[in-house]
Amino acid sequence: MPTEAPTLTPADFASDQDVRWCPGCGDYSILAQMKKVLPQIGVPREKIVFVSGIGCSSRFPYYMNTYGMHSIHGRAPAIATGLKAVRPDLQVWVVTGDGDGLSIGGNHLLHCIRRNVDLKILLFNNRIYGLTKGQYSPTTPLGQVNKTAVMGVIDNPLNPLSIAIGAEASFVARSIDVNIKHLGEILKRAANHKGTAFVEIFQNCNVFNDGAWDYASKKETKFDTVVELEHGKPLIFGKNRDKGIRLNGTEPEIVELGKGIKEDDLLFHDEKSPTATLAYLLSRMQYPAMPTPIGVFRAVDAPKYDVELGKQVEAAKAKKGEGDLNALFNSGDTWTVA
Amino acid sequence: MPTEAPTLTPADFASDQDVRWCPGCGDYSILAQMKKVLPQIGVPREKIVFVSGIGCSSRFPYYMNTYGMHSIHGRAPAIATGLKAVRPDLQVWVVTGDGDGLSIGGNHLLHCIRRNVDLKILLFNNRIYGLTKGQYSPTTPLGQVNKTAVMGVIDNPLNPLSIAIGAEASFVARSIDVNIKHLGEILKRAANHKGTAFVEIFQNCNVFNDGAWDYASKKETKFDTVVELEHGKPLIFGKNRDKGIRLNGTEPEIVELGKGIKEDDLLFHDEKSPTATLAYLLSRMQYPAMPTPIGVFRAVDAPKYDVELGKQVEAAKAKKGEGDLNALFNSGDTWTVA
Amino acid sequence: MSTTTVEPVATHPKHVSPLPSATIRFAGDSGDGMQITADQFTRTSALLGNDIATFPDYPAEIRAPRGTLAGVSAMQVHFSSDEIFTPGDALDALVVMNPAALKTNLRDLRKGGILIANQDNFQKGDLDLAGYDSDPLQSQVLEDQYQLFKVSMTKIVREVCKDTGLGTKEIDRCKNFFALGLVYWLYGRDLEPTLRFVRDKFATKPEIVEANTRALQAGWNYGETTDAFASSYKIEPAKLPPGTYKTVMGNQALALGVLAAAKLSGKELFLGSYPITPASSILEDLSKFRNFGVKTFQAEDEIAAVTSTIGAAYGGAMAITTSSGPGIALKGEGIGLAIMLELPMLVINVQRGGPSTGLPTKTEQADLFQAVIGRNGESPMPVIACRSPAECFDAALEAWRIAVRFMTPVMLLSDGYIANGSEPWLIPDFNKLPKIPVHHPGPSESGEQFLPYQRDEVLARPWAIPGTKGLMHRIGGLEKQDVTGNVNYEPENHEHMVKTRAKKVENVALEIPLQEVDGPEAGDLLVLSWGGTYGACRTATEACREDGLKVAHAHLRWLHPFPRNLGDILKKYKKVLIPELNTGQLRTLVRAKFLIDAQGYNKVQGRPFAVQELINEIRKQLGMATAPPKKENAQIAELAGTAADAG
Amino acid sequence: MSTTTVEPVATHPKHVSPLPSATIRFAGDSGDGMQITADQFTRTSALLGNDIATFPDYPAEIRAPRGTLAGVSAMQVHFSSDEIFTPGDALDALVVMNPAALKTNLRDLRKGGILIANQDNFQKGDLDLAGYDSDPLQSQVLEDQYQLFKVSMTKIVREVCKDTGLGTKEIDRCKNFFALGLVYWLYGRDLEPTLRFVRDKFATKPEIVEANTRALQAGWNYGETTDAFASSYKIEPAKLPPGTYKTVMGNQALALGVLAAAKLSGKELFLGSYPITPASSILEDLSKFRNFGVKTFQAEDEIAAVTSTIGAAYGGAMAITTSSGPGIALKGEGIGLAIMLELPMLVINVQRGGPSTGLPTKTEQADLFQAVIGRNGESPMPVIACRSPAECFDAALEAWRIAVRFMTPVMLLSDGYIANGSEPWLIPDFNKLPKIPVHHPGPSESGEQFLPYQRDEVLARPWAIPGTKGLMHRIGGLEKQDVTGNVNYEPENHEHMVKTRAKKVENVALEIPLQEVDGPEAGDLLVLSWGGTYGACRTATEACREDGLKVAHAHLRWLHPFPRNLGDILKKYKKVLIPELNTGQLRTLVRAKFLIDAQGYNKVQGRPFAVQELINEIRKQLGMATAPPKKENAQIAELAGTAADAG
Ligand SMILES: Cc1ncc(C[n+]2csc(CCOP(=O)(O)OP(=O)(O)O)c2C)c(N)n1
Ligand SMILES: Cc1ncc(C[n+]2csc(CCOP(=O)(O)OP(=O)(O)O)c2C)c(N)n1
Ligand code: SF4
Ligand code: SF4
Ligand SMILES: [Mg+2]
Ligand SMILES: [Mg+2]
Repeated sequence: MPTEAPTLTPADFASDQDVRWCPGCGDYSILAQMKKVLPQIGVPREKIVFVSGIGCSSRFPYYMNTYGMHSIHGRAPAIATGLKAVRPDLQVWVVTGDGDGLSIGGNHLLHCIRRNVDLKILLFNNRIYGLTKGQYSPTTPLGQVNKTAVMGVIDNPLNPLSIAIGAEASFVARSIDVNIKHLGEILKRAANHKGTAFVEIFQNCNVFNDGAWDYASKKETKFDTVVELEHGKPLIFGKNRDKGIRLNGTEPEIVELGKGIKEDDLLFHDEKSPTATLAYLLSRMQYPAMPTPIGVFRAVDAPKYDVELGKQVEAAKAKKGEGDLNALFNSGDTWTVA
Repeated sequence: MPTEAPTLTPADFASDQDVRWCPGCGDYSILAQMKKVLPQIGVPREKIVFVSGIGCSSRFPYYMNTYGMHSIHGRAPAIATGLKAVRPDLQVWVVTGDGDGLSIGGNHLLHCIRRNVDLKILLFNNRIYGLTKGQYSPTTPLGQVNKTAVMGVIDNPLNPLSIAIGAEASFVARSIDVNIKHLGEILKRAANHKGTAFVEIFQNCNVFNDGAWDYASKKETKFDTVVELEHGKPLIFGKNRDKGIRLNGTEPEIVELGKGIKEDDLLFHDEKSPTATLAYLLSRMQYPAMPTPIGVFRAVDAPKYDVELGKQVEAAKAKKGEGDLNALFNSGDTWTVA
Repeated sequence: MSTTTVEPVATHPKHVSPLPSATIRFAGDSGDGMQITADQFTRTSALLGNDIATFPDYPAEIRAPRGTLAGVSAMQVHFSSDEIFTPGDALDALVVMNPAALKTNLRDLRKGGILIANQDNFQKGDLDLAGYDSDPLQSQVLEDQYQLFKVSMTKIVREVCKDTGLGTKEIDRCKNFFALGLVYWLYGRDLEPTLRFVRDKFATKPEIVEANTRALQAGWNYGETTDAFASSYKIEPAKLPPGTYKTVMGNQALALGVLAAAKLSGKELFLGSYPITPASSILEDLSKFRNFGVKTFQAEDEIAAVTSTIGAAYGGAMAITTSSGPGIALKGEGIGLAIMLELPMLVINVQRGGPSTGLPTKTEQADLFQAVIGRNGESPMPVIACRSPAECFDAALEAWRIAVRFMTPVMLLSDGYIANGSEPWLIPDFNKLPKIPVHHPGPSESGEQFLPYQRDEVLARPWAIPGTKGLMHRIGGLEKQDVTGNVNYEPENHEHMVKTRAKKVENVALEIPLQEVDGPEAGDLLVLSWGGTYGACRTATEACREDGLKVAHAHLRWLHPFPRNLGDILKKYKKVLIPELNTGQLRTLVRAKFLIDAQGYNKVQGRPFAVQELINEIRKQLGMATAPPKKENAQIAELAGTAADAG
Repeated sequence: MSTTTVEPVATHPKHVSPLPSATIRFAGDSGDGMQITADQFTRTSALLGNDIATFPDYPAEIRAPRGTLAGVSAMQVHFSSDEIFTPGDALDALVVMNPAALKTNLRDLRKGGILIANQDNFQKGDLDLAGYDSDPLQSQVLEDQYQLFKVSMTKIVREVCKDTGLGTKEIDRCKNFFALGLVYWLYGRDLEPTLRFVRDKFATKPEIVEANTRALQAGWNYGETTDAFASSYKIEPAKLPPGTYKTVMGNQALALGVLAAAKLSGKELFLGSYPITPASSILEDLSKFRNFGVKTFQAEDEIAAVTSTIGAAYGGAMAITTSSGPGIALKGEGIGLAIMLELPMLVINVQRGGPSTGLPTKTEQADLFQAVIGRNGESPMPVIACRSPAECFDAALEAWRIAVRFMTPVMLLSDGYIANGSEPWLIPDFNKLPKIPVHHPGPSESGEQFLPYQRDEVLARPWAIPGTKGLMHRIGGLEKQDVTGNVNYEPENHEHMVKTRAKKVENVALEIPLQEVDGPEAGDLLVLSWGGTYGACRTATEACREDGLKVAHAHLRWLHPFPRNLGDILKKYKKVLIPELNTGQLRTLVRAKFLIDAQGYNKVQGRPFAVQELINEIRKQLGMATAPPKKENAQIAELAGTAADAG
């Protein structure tokens, strides 16, 4: 099937529409990575569908030379679920924003994740409503002053990864728009995961919330504010990789390496740990109290709704035989008039 | 203010409408406990409002001689948020079901919890749609056969407490319809918590999902299948309280007491632990793999949306003075025509 | 009078009087199995060749304590030797299993009708629950107004079943079969079909089979032997078109219809739905058909239901969503998207009493506005309505045929009355049903941009589905340029697209049949109806014509667009009467379009029209004397109480 | 011609020609500050006493790269010595800062109009971005058709600002003030108000003040000194009613209106809303008013927005929710609940182009059906529409007055044209505004059950709020018994309640003013309009009457119910013309109710009516010659391109 794929280049994935994001928007870099990664995945373009809601981020499908739907606000996960239910052969991506996905679309996201529908969900988190010009979103920090929070936000923000993990997610990851190497890797991991792959991408809205993620993207700070998760490896960070995370009961703490503390004393990452408690614990680590983790928090295999649905159809056919309408029509009490 | 209260009896909280649940429904016992507890809380009846959505459970307000609204499906948390925002003086209870609260109403529940609006939310979990006669709900176990899952449920169920914890809940608890002493205590705790108090109540629908919680409610089994959480105490269970839960990394495990294992080796419960990781860990414990915890999982103090909103109003008035409309009208560039 | 005798006493055979038709109702507590009882009577009568129509009266969606008014469950059966179109108005016979059933149903029994009561359930406690302070069965007025039969069903059944090895509780559950047996005798029906049913159903529980058999027999014997009943009745088979029949309820026929439509168009059927009364049973039925490739998705809410349906339609399936008024309200935004995307799908609304949660278990026709124009922006979509339980099957085929032909969502309206009512369905031969053609453009190597909004002669766009090589394209909810489908804000393009979407839907009128009329081609009055009122309107207008009135009847299947010839038809009558179970929604649409002073006859009681009500209204419209409203006997009113008690 | 001279050269004072009014437009890249420029021109003209009306043309909701067609931002100002009601049709003057602005705006400039272009921005790169292969400023046709002025704004501004200590980037940001200064000179406006604005705004940045001052002055000097401009124009102050004025945009006036309504009814204002174009700014404005006790709640979605509003209304606040078409669709079910609960609240719909996401930044009137009858079940609610930016204030007061008087949600319709347009507002004295009476029943010791659905003479129920001793009661979405409010399934009760809710809303007609008519009481044609088309319809009908035509104008404020006398008025004219920015929604409602053959004039282009379009249509309706549609110069068409490019 992936016959055509190998020969493709990023350019082959560019649609004929000109990109209409603000100059400097983090979305550009994500788009670039996606075009770079897809040829490597090896799925033909006509087998790929991008479904989005409404928002700057949700313009994404227009710029990909694949199938796509720019739908209505917040509903992309539900649309994608219907699509995938009838077309398990397609690779379906959902592109959403912190408002589209977590505010109006929160319920669909939740249920899509818990059903573990085989979708790749990218949430571009710029901590603001970009398209509507700067109202706060469910991820805007407390106290931030903006168009609709003139005296500062009092709505305690959501943590997208904690929500996903609370909703039984089988794959949870985080990356950063400008960390292109890392982002590319994560997109690949998501593409190859079977089941709902939920990825939060720190994205800079340089017009309405510029610098929201500077601490994590600027090279002056990022080594001390971000910890990269690697399966089976201890949590180490710092410019000189001299700091680590150690577990104290159920609480993580920062420790200096050396001074009697060895790597083995540190918390080792395990994407596949039996319960999601570790993933949840990691999702709670946040700058400034802790370095913010990026990478794959959790990746386990679990039944996929779309696959199970297909299996039921097969099982039913195997058991009762391909449905016969005349037989169905004539089942039960019938009588004949001559 | 609670002048009238002390003299009240459960009967004073009964409305004049006859109760219309099926004979034997778990809802009766919850209703009874509520009527028993409220007089002890000491809030006058006219200061109490019950808001519900649609479902058998959502009939609740009709049976309470307080203010109440039986609204539309899934929206009770949003309605209650609006009510509480303008009337912080009221004690507002939300009664919802596993379908009303977690299916159609999931998004409102999520956002209400993360805003920590000062509401007491009771989710009657009977793992089925009762009112509409037996379709599965988001908490129905995988594989269960019912009206809409003729070949068995393939929608991986949600864990109400994990969701609440993932949504930054400040108070999370669980009890059981027939465990009336425990239920009464939990209702009291919820009533006295400031902020969103989220309580899952195992409730038996004896018509469409009879016995869903037998393991936890029947005395033959409950001692070995349920562990009662107590703040500051180790997790011990079993008919002869000879079994305990120990922490192994981030995973809980069952151990036999004695045989060299002392209480101090066990996991001690802490409602107030700095992060919610412990609460999350506990929410993952489920029969049969583990005993199912009941009690208060988490109870911490956090800013409440309705209170903060009121504070902003006060602060603004203090800073700018009580708004003067004529001044506002005439602000900015004006000109006068003689 | 009452007795506990059960031994068949040899008696001279009783007199049998022939009847053209009869309407009976079984009423009792929700626990008394009245639905099954009526169901058996229906099937038996059907097998016997009568035409039939039934209508249940379930208790409201709440459960109520045993014996209370709120707990009463009833089912009505109209059976006849002629073709019939409604479950009947006034009752010829009423069976009540307890006082609550008597109170909530007595009002519908015609003067002189047969009233059979299980007097064993008229104890003090039962009377209290129903709010009677004295036993109504003792009141002389019942004896005077009706043929009252007080039967000790409980006692008799306990007696005849005592040695079956069952406990009293189980034995008492057989009471309903005693009542059934008695009514079978009364209308000369054969016991065998029901006995067969019992044997199959309880194959593994012989003692239950035995008990039910004895109870049924005892009921029959009771009629035959006791001198309580002077005579029984006979209703000859109806002359129905030849073929094989079965009784279907509306929702059941809808489920079969969409399934057939999918197969006829070579499609996999996808249903995205969220349960809601009275639509749930469509989801429940279709979820049984996995082996037909049916994929049912129980969504988290109605918004996910409709949007998942859009996703499935984009994927190339036959995608439908089902709900009722409040759920359809939630789907409005999604339907708007489907209209913009121009994807084929069905939105099925089984209407119930509104507004808001309203009367979930009652019927109404008040969602017509919502269907035709209840969305933001200029968002036209075709709207079709079912007219009766069996016809739901055809309506589903027709709706899907139009949806794929015009690449548009179609709203299909049913209602609680159709959904739960039943009638005989002439079973079609699937292989003889016309195929529903669907075309998907094939792969393209040209390398040129595919044009998703290039239209055909009826303005339908191509249904290109993901997976097709070379046809990659993007669609969305923003206004788009015609032909290319690219986002476009040009003023003239927007107007062009608004008009194009409207014109496309208008074009549906080119592919639906012209409107037909029953009765004179021109005359004094035309009754224009739609949806579930078909049966009552047809019966009433036929009756009026038999009385020599120049009254015709046109029943609309398509509410939007209207048939091309409707305007001309309306002009041919001095008066147009539009009876609706709402405050006049079709009337508003017709007046606006045709500027005729159509009159309305409107009832918003959660109940269907009675034929007599319509006849009276028609006569009134024609300035003729109408049967005086049967003024109610005050004492009966007493005993009947009001449904209000049924809260 | 072009120059870089800036030193004022002493010249003979130029000729000044008087004008009754003028319409100008500033167009440039989103980054060029055209909104501020036009804003300054508006305020200055207002202070000078002209009547004014403005209308912006923002780029669509997407951001676009600099210099592209999609990135063009423009604002139009109509200023006059007479009372005016629209932002004007054809432009008398157009300022374009780059080729893209020329391309997307040229079409609206009248023949012979003034065209001022910043020629420094017409370099190869700029031309490419706009899709010109050659410099349009060089094309003879522009010289022939218009008064073309090519000005080196960038160069001049860099020149005059070079020693301000600012970098080139900052200096270039002052270009727009050069253009402003030039236009000030052209229409004889005083620079001082703008200089004051600059001084205040950049108080802390003296060099910016300096640069802008120089740029503004240079622009003025350019007009005064270069011989490019032969003469300037003068527009006398208008004779507006005496009082203090300020310019307001529609959404701003709505925010002030609901705030005033809350205070006048002694209520705390609660707004439950979810952001959506073009309604967001109401939420944004109101969130600034905490010190007025305003509580704004940015909900997670529109459903939470409307239901939180219901909760706040139950709690006794003045509760409102704001949105646009797609959001209102989502609120439908919640509105149905509010109708059932009979609680007062406002649902504000700032309409935009539909269906679905449609044209978010464009205006339309296509949500009227949705407002009046777009819900499930029989769910009537009053509907009122604003007619102009300043009038939004009064409409808000009126809407709330009716909501509390009748205990009902009220739908208030505005649109993108009103929301973003601006005009002078005669500032009222708050203390002189009539109070809005609200009554809440007080505590009761009686111990009797409170009756929440006991109605007054207009059928309104009492607004008993939680916290009131002795009035504990439960309300909900199921049908309820009148008076008691208890759940009730009785057929007659349901019909009674359906009729009662409808009658209550009909009663609103008793408390709203009778419909007024401008022009002859009877005649050949009545123009019936609603909403934002008021200004165009009024201006057009007045013009027609000046031409001696017997044309009258009636503008509806209440769309449901209609004023009591509307039917009589309609009968008095030979023809009724209903112009709407939709396909004929009011027309449908009017035809259905009054059975008159009302004609429609419909435009669905996301743009308001031009006065001339209406005049032509009116003349056409009266069978008179109409000004021939100015057929476009082909070469101009070339240069103008189409808005399509503006994707
Ligand atoms: C039903 C509906 N409600 C509201 C809107 C307005 N709206 C469009 S996008 C958006 C939020 C966008 O924020 P986000 O999802 O974070 O995307 P971003 O623009 O930041 O990438 C809103 C409120 C809409 N289009 N439809
Ligand atoms: C908008 C809408 N959709 C669907 C329904 C139908 N409905 C009513 S209650 C219910 C689910 C009830 O389940 P749950 O919340 O678990 O309550 P329970 O009856 O089990 O206590 C549904 C689907 C409705 N009333 N309104
Ligand atoms: S507004 Fe923000 S998110 Fe949207 S395109 Fe511009 S920079 Fe990007
Ligand atoms: S259906 Fe179930 S939940 Fe509902 S009242 Fe009956 S027993 Fe209780
Ligand atoms: Mg965002
Ligand atoms: Mg439930």
